[in-house]
Amino acid sequence: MTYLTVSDVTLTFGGLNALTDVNMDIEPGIITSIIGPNGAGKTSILNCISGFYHPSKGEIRYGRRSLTKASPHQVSNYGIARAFQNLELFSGLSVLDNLMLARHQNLNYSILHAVFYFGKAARLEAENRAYVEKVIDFMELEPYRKMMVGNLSYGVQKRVEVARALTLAPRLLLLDEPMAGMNIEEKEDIVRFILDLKKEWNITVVLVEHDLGVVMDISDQIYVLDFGMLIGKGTPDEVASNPKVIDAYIGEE
Amino acid sequence: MDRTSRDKLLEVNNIEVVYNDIVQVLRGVSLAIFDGSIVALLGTNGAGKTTTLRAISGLLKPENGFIREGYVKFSGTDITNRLGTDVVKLGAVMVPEGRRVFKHLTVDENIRVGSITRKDGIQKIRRDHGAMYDHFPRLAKITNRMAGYCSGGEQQMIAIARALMAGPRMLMLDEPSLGLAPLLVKEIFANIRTINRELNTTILVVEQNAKTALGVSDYGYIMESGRIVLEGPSADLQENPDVKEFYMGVTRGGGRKSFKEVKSYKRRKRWM
Amino acid sequence: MSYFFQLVISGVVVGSIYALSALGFVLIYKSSRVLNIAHGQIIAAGAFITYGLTVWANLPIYLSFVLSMILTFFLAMSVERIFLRRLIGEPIISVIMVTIGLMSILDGLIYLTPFGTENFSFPPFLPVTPIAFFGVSISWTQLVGVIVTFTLIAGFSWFFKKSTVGISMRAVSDDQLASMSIGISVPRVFGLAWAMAGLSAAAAGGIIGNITGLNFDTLHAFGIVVFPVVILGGLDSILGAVVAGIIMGLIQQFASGYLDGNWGLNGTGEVLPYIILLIILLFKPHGLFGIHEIERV
Amino acid sequence: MSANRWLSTGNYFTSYKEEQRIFATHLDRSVLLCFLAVLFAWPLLFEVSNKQMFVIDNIMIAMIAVVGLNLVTGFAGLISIGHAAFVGIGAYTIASFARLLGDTHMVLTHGWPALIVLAGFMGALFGAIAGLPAFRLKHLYLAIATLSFQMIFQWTINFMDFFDQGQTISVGRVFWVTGRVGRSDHYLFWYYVILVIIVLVGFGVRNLLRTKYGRCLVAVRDNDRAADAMGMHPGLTKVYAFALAGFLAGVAGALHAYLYRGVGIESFTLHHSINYLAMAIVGGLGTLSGSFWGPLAIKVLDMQVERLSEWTGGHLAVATNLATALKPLSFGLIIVLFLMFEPRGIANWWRIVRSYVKLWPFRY
Amino acid sequence: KVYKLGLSLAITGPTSDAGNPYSKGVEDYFNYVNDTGVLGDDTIDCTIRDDQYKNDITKRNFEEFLDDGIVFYLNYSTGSTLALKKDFEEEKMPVIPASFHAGNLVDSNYIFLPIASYSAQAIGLAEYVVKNNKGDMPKVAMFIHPSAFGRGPLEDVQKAVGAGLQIEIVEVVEHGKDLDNTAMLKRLISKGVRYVISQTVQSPVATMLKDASSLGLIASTFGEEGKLTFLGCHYTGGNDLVALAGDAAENFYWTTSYVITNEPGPGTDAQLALAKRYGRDEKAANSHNYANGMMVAQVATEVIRRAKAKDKEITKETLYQELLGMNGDNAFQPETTVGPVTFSPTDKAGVDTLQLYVVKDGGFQSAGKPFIPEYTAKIK
Ligand SMILES: Nc1ncnc2c1ncn2[C@@H]1O[C@H](COP(=O)(O)OP(=O)(O)OP(=O)(O)O)[C@@H](O)[C@H]1O
Ligand SMILES: Nc1ncnc2c1ncn2[C@@H]1O[C@H](COP(=O)(O)OP(=O)(O)OP(=O)(O)O)[C@@H](O)[C@H]1O
Ligand SMILES: [Mg+2]
Ligand SMILES: [Mg+2]
Repeated sequence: MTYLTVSDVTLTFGGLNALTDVNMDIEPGIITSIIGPNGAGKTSILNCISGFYHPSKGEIRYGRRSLTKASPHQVSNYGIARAFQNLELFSGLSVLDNLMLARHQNLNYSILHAVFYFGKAARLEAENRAYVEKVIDFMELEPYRKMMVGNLSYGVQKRVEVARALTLAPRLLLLDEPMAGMNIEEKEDIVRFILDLKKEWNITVVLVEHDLGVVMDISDQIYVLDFGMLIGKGTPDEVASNPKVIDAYIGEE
Repeated sequence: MDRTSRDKLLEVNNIEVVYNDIVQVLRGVSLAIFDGSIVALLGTNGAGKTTTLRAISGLLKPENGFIREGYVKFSGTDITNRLGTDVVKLGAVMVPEGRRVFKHLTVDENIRVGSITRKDGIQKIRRDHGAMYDHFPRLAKITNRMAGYCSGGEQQMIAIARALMAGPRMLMLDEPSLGLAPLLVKEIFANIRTINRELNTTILVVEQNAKTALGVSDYGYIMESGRIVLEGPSADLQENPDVKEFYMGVTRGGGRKSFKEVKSYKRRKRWM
Repeated sequence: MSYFFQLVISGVVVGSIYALSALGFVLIYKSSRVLNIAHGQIIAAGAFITYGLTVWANLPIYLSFVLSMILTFFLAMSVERIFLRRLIGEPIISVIMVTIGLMSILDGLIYLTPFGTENFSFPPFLPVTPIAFFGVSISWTQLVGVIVTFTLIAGFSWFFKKSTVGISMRAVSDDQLASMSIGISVPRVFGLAWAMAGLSAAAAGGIIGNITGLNFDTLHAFGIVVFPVVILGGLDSILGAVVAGIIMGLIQQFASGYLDGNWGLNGTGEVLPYIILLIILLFKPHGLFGIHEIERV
Repeated sequence: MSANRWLSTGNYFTSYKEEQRIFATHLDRSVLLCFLAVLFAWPLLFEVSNKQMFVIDNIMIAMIAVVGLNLVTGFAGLISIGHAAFVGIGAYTIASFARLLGDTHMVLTHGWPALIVLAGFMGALFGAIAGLPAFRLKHLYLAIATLSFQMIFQWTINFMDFFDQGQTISVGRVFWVTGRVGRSDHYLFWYYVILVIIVLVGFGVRNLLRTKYGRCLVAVRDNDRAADAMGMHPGLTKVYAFALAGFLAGVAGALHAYLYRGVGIESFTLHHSINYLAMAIVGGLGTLSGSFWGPLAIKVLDMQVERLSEWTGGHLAVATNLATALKPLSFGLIIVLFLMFEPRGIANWWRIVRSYVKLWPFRY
Repeated sequence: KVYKLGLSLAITGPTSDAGNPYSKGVEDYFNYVNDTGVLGDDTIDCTIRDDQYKNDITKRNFEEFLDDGIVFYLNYSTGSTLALKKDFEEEKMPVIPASFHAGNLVDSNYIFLPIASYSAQAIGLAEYVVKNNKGDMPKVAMFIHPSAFGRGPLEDVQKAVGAGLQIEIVEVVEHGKDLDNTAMLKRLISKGVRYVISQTVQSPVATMLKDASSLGLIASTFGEEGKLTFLGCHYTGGNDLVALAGDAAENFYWTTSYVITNEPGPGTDAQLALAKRYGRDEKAANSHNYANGMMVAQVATEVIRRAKAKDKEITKETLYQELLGMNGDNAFQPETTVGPVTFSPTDKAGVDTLQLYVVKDGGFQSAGKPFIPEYTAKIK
């Protein structure tokens, strides 16, 4: 049973503290949102979980495993996928290849199989290709399938980013502002994906998002960061009514 | 406001843009922007908003695209397929999508380098340089930080300040609110308004955040897959039921539609 | 003991000449992220032009030294114009490969001149008796070399730190699209970068030519010899070029001064820089002073 | 998939397996087979002088090496300025045996197939070692690290008595089922050996490239942080790329050693590394076919220019300078012109031609 | 009849400054042979191929020559000569390289050096030092090229010392691309070194000489106290050195077996005449490498002439025999060498005589009579 705990994580860059003593508990199968002003440390916390940064203090546990010192490829092998805030796609490759690359760990055949492309290699390639296609129409990327990602518009790239994370078939999905640069309509699509993920595949989702509408509507629990410190947590309503949160982040309507 | 009383600063006459000689993206887009106004350009992903801005500010070439049909006029001079540098010199500056600050330059250097095309004396440049810190007091605190390490909002401000240093008559912003916290979005748009008022800079802003955008702008355009499908004074657009539903997420009933209830089937509104 | 100091002095002298040659690489890299493999050839060209002006057009050597700096300034600029303009925006490997091709082309062109195969030497124009102190001596040529080096280096560092154009050049290397958006003319910046590199190359060429005599192989070999210096300093740091240059100069002098001839070792001065380089890079992947890519995911 | 795979049009795939085939149609396959048949047959049909065969063998060896270089530099985007050193490793593996056992020892003359493979693995080993900096270094810093490897290799060989300080170490003539391969058919014999190896390499790499072992190379080229997040260790992947390149280089080196019946440092200098890069570029970085076109183009050009410069040198009285200039000039020009006007290399022309022929007679 | 010969050398690329005049010498002389009917109405067809100083290309050229069926081969660099040694043996092909490396002769029967080996030259210089040195045992440093070309001769000099040659080799310097030899020179002085014997090419020597002169360390008279006297073998000297080092070349001692055109004599006249006949420029005409090529061509022609005279059929084999027989009163005296060419199964170095030259006001001139080093024989 997977269960993510972040206990007094502190992350420093030279002088400044990006994170100070952050604690989080994330139950399986729920949607957790992290909000907070720019530079609050939202991305940093995701980076710590997915192994891009290593906290200078504190610990991160995922089920029985410790992620504190793990590196990104290990983390993703544990079944944690990540969509990046500033697009981190293989911009020179087609959408298809981008997603196939996400199947890397599932293609476990030896290099010899690969060189002669017989048996296992051929079979697995085909199977995983099928899987990728599933994600493609789930995310409605068909028209872009063979296009070079670098040439897609920002919003579409954002969608590919999410799709690629899904293709990793994770248990825990970290989404960093997946809806930035989308209009309501497209946001609704993504939201629908996320809800489906939760319902059908029972994937745990951690969402960083600035659109309060979305956050308040779909998240089961919310953490609020400011200057690297937790200034509030709880259900949407609790958070929405938390004065600290309001003047740090939401502002008066 | 009364549009005819002002003179056209920018005129985009149904331009067609193709990338790599094959991908046609703009299928006849026309805009008319009047001096001193704020204009919002909305549209779905891949509609061609960024492309439109590139077309105006002469930044298609590096993406190896070009204007195949139509023309772009800025304050009378034809700038169709002109180089970015010339366009900037003429006074139309664009703030690219996704806050492209110079990561390895300090905040101060970032702002300063914006004045590169200016010829009007060091004193004046110095003065404007100072003025930027009045517009964006946040930046005054971090003048010597590497721009790359600044938070999203700060970077957006740097990008805008940098563009303003060129002393533009028209400023083009590509999704300035992208990835910014609500408070900051407010702040940025407040800035936009003051800039428009005090420096009397015409502003063309591409936005996803329709509510805010139409809030500040006088006039709005809406794009779908390479065409302008709807235009009008922002006030009117805000009242348009379709715009309401599909760009501001307001139900026909008028209340805010909850994301929880989004239907699993798709029902995209298209104007064509 | 005086022998030791001699090694130090020689090391510093040689080092600063390395620094001057390395400067050319840095100037170009700083704005265009390109490593100009053909720099050695430009150095040689600078040297030859200086010689030509001095001996054939018999101008006073100092004048021709300056003139050749100017000429090479424009030479390099036109080289960029002709060969590299079209490649703005191409992947870095292509651009580097172009400079490799350029290297051959310049080789060819120089072979067309007498300098290609024949040997020349500058007429002596400085006092031949070296300056000697505490049993350590340094020749006038070398002294001039050091002085020129440091003035140029000081000049360029100021330029990049303080002048708006200098900053705009750094900006271009940071984000070409963004720089275009505020009206920086990327091509002009690249042209300028190459031109400045050419200028420094001419200076280097003149000095090296005076020390070694004008032999093409020796001169253009410098393009390769200074690689470790450039990288050790950090590709985009002028200060780095100086420090690394001197470090390498010392290493070489001490290597050939103390290692060679013992334990059957020889020619260690040729290889040691690379070994040291590798070791240091392991600890400082961007050289001693190179800027670290800001990678925020 | 439509029953008739002879037609090149009107085919549509019904399973992903089919889409991933190398040959979409029987036609492609049979064309290739015919081509191979020709390659094997022609020396028997025509009279070929030793020198010509020697030249051809050289080109083919270069092809093997360049395929390797293309994998690391073209696909994985890691600029390697030390490829000649890896080729050298392969050659000196053979040379070491010659030094240890004498240049006509059974192991060398009879066990050559094994030694060639061994040389490949030595190449891979050193490739991996030289690739270790890739864990920390990026871009040009890495490129120069490979340059350092080149320099250190050269110096070591020049310095060590065991390698005769870089002077040529001779390698004896090999044996084949027909007995000792004498001078008369030396080059023909190696032509066939190399040809077989090239075919194997060609298919092997082609397959590799459509599996994860090929894709991961491109991934680290494009964005190694993302690659990391996809669960592949960027450092290891890069080292693996270098090893792969090293292997092919090593094989090429061994072949070089046997073909020249001698190994001397000056066939593996920086100059050669740069040449290999040039071949890869002209052929087309990041394409397999390019790795075959490049060496062909460059070497043929070289030879022609040599002729030309000899002629000028000989016939025009004052032309020695010109003669000297011709070679570097042409070499440089071809690289530059290609990069300026056809950055995707000859492979791209090849693609265009093929797509044209494919659609014939119905164009578009 | 037409006799096919082959020459592969560096017309372009490194060392082409030596290779160029060399090839001209060969070419001109064979033309001369054909034009003036030295071999009656038979002619020599010598194919000259550029190898850019690269062994691989040399090998290719040699294969081509074999395909053409040459009877005599002229080679150039040390590297390629060593690399092709095995092939020469297999093919039984008589070869004269432009490299005087003694190592060429080691377990090889078909390679013939035109003149005394580098080793002989270096030893010769050492002996000259011994003869003309005043005071006790002369301290010598060797300044050598980092390759077989440099190291080979060093070993032989050391052998000679072992055999009783009265010098002390204080230090051996393998030069690189050094920009500054000050430290090295001072070190030598402090170690009491008086003589520096160089076996390399001109440019590093030039650099060293310039540093030495700027430090005022060059002896104005041979073996001057507290100064350095510089000496060098065939490829360190010649007009190129003067061109590179300028005034610093003064008093540099150089040895070779060729006559130089600075001094009148039959050799000089012949050389200049030939160059004139085929319209060569000053530089080529006066180069000792032109003399070198000319002489090699002469030897080749001579063996063919002799074989014809004994009306043998001209083959690799017969020419080889003629070469081996070229001694005693069959010794051959080319025009441009200071002594006769003598070959025998035991002695494959042609001209054994050496001449010492020294730079005086910007030009080489002979110092002393031709001589034959003694220790070369002793260390065999
Ligand atoms: N690699 C880094 N080096 C130095 N400082 C960094 C680095 N990464 C993040 N920071 C700093 O850590 C703080 C938190 O950054 P982070 O990206 O987590 O903010 P955020 O909450 O994601 O903001 P946004 O909503 O704009 O994405 C910022 O002040 C940033 O400058
Ligand atoms: N460099 C390019 N080469 C080829 N096609 C491109 C290129 N840039 C954009 N496109 C295509 O042009 C269309 C419009 O792109 P554009 O970036 O203008 O959309 P946008 O309106 O800015 O969308 P977003 O709101 O997501 O930024 C997209 O379909 C995209 O695929
Ligand atoms: Mg963030
Ligand atoms: Mg956009």
